[in-house]
Amino acid sequence: MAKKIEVRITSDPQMLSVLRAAITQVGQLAGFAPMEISKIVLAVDEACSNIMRHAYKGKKNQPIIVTCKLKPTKLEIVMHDFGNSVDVEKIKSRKLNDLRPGGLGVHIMKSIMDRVIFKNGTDEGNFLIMQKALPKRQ
Amino acid sequence: MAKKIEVRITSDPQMLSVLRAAITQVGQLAGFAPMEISKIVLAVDEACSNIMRHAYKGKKNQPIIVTCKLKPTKLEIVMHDFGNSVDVEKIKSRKLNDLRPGGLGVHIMKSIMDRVIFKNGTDEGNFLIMQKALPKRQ
Amino acid sequence: MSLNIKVQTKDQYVLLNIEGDVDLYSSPDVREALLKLTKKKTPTILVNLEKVPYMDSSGVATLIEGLQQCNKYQGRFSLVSLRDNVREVFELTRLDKIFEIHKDVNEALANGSV
Amino acid sequence: MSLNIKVQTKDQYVLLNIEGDVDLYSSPDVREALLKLTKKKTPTILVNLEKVPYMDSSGVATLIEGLQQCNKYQGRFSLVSLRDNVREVFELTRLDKIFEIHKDVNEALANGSV
Ligand SMILES: Nc1ncnc2c1ncn2[C@@H]1O[C@H](COP(=O)(O)OP(=O)(O)O)[C@@H](O)[C@H]1O
Ligand SMILES: Nc1ncnc2c1ncn2[C@@H]1O[C@H](COP(=O)(O)OP(=O)(O)O)[C@@H](O)[C@H]1O
Repeated sequence: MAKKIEVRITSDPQMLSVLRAAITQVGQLAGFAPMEISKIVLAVDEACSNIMRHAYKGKKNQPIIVTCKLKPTKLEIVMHDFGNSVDVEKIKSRKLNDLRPGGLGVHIMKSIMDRVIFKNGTDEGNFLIMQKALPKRQ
Repeated sequence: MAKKIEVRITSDPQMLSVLRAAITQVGQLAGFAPMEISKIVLAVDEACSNIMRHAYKGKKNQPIIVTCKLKPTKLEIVMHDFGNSVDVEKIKSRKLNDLRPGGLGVHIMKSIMDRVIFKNGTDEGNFLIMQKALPKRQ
Repeated sequence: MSLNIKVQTKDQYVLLNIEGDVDLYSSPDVREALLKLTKKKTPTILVNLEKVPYMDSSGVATLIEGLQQCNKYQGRFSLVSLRDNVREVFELTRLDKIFEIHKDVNEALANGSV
Repeated sequence: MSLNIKVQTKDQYVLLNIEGDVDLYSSPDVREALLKLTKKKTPTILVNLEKVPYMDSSGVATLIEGLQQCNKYQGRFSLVSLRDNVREVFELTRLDKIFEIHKDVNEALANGSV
């Protein structure tokens, strides 16, 4: 009986604010504390920005489907796109001591979420699955 | 080149806060003033509450699809459900001087949006189309 | 997330403080709190909406019910400290004519037959 | 909606006030404003993030670029008044070690070689 919320946007950076607002509320429904919510929002925003920049190479009218599932013990967020698929091995964060603009997104996603799984180049497109354990109830 | 945003929720009243957050941002993208945004959010919330209560009769895991289209001169929001379809003629607001709890939602929707069109009982379910002219650019 | 409702009992009135969005999900909580007060025939109920950023018609319907219950025993029922967009819901439904609405508790106390 | 950027030129420093979310959509505006200042070799740039409720890595990348440009002419580049969640982005990426970060303009002025 997982609760499910899906947000479908186009690959236009203007849409990120809509996605962030929705994810903020999802985080509240899931019972996360405010700072945790804002980190989850950041992880989703980074994943979505990467799809816009890398999978769709800046094209603005391509579909991105973000599905949030509130499972009994965890929040799962799946990002789905139909863009350019990169070898999963190549998607990695740079060393943090290499100071240059860029290369931070994947590192951020991985340090915030418990699991970050790329399933690129499937018949139905690219999937990015992010999971985070729900906070313990008091 | 309309911008399109779709939010798919289940018919659980807890989901209304997610929808409201997304619509608030859509209203911002469309360029509406804060009070207008909060009225548009109210109209969508009322429409969605009615689907939960009347079309799905309180069942919580049924799909509701809310599609927002930012067209050149107007914002169009379409609510789509697969529930009980009521004769469109029967969906009307009560007289406002009849003081009882209930019967306000349709009146609110109609007084906020420029057009409110019910298309119930189609092969693909029920549709409610709401349109509002964009504010004039300064 | 969920609504926070606090009842403050003063000498001359009871203040019902609501904190959070009042919608189809949360209005049953408001209803419960209100009916508890009207069942006891609380003579003066002031509903403090200062911390309600959002209310839809299910919230309004709940307040109509509270008002009606209160009217039955000739109690006083008043809404105070509405935010602009919440006030707008009452204006859209012309219920601003039916409810006693004050800008804050002090105005309600100064103006009413408390 | 879109970002609001204001440049205040003081005797001893230039304050870049940013208002709004800095993300993939809006960070190009920050970049433009910053590079305008570094091109003029502005000796001290304080970036005021007090009114930035949200920043993602595209914003951070833009600030790295500003810092690097500033370093080229030995200018001073400092971030002030970060909200907790924005500070967190710098901590997650360990860039809080690389940027000069102060709790407000006064602290930046007191601590720096302005
Ligand atoms: N959704 C994606 N599709 C294709 N390639 C991606 C995607 N996300 C990340 N990448 C690749 O992984 C690299 C690291 O991503 P990231 O850490 O976000 O840094 P940046 O995007 O700033 O380079 C990117 O440069 C890109 O080559
Ligand atoms: N989505 C819907 N599906 C079926 N019936 C509806 C729907 N929306 C409204 N109705 C009908 O129209 C009436 C008026 O709706 P409304 O003005 O929202 O008041 P209320 O729902 O409080 O009765 C409802 O009582 C219901 O019979």
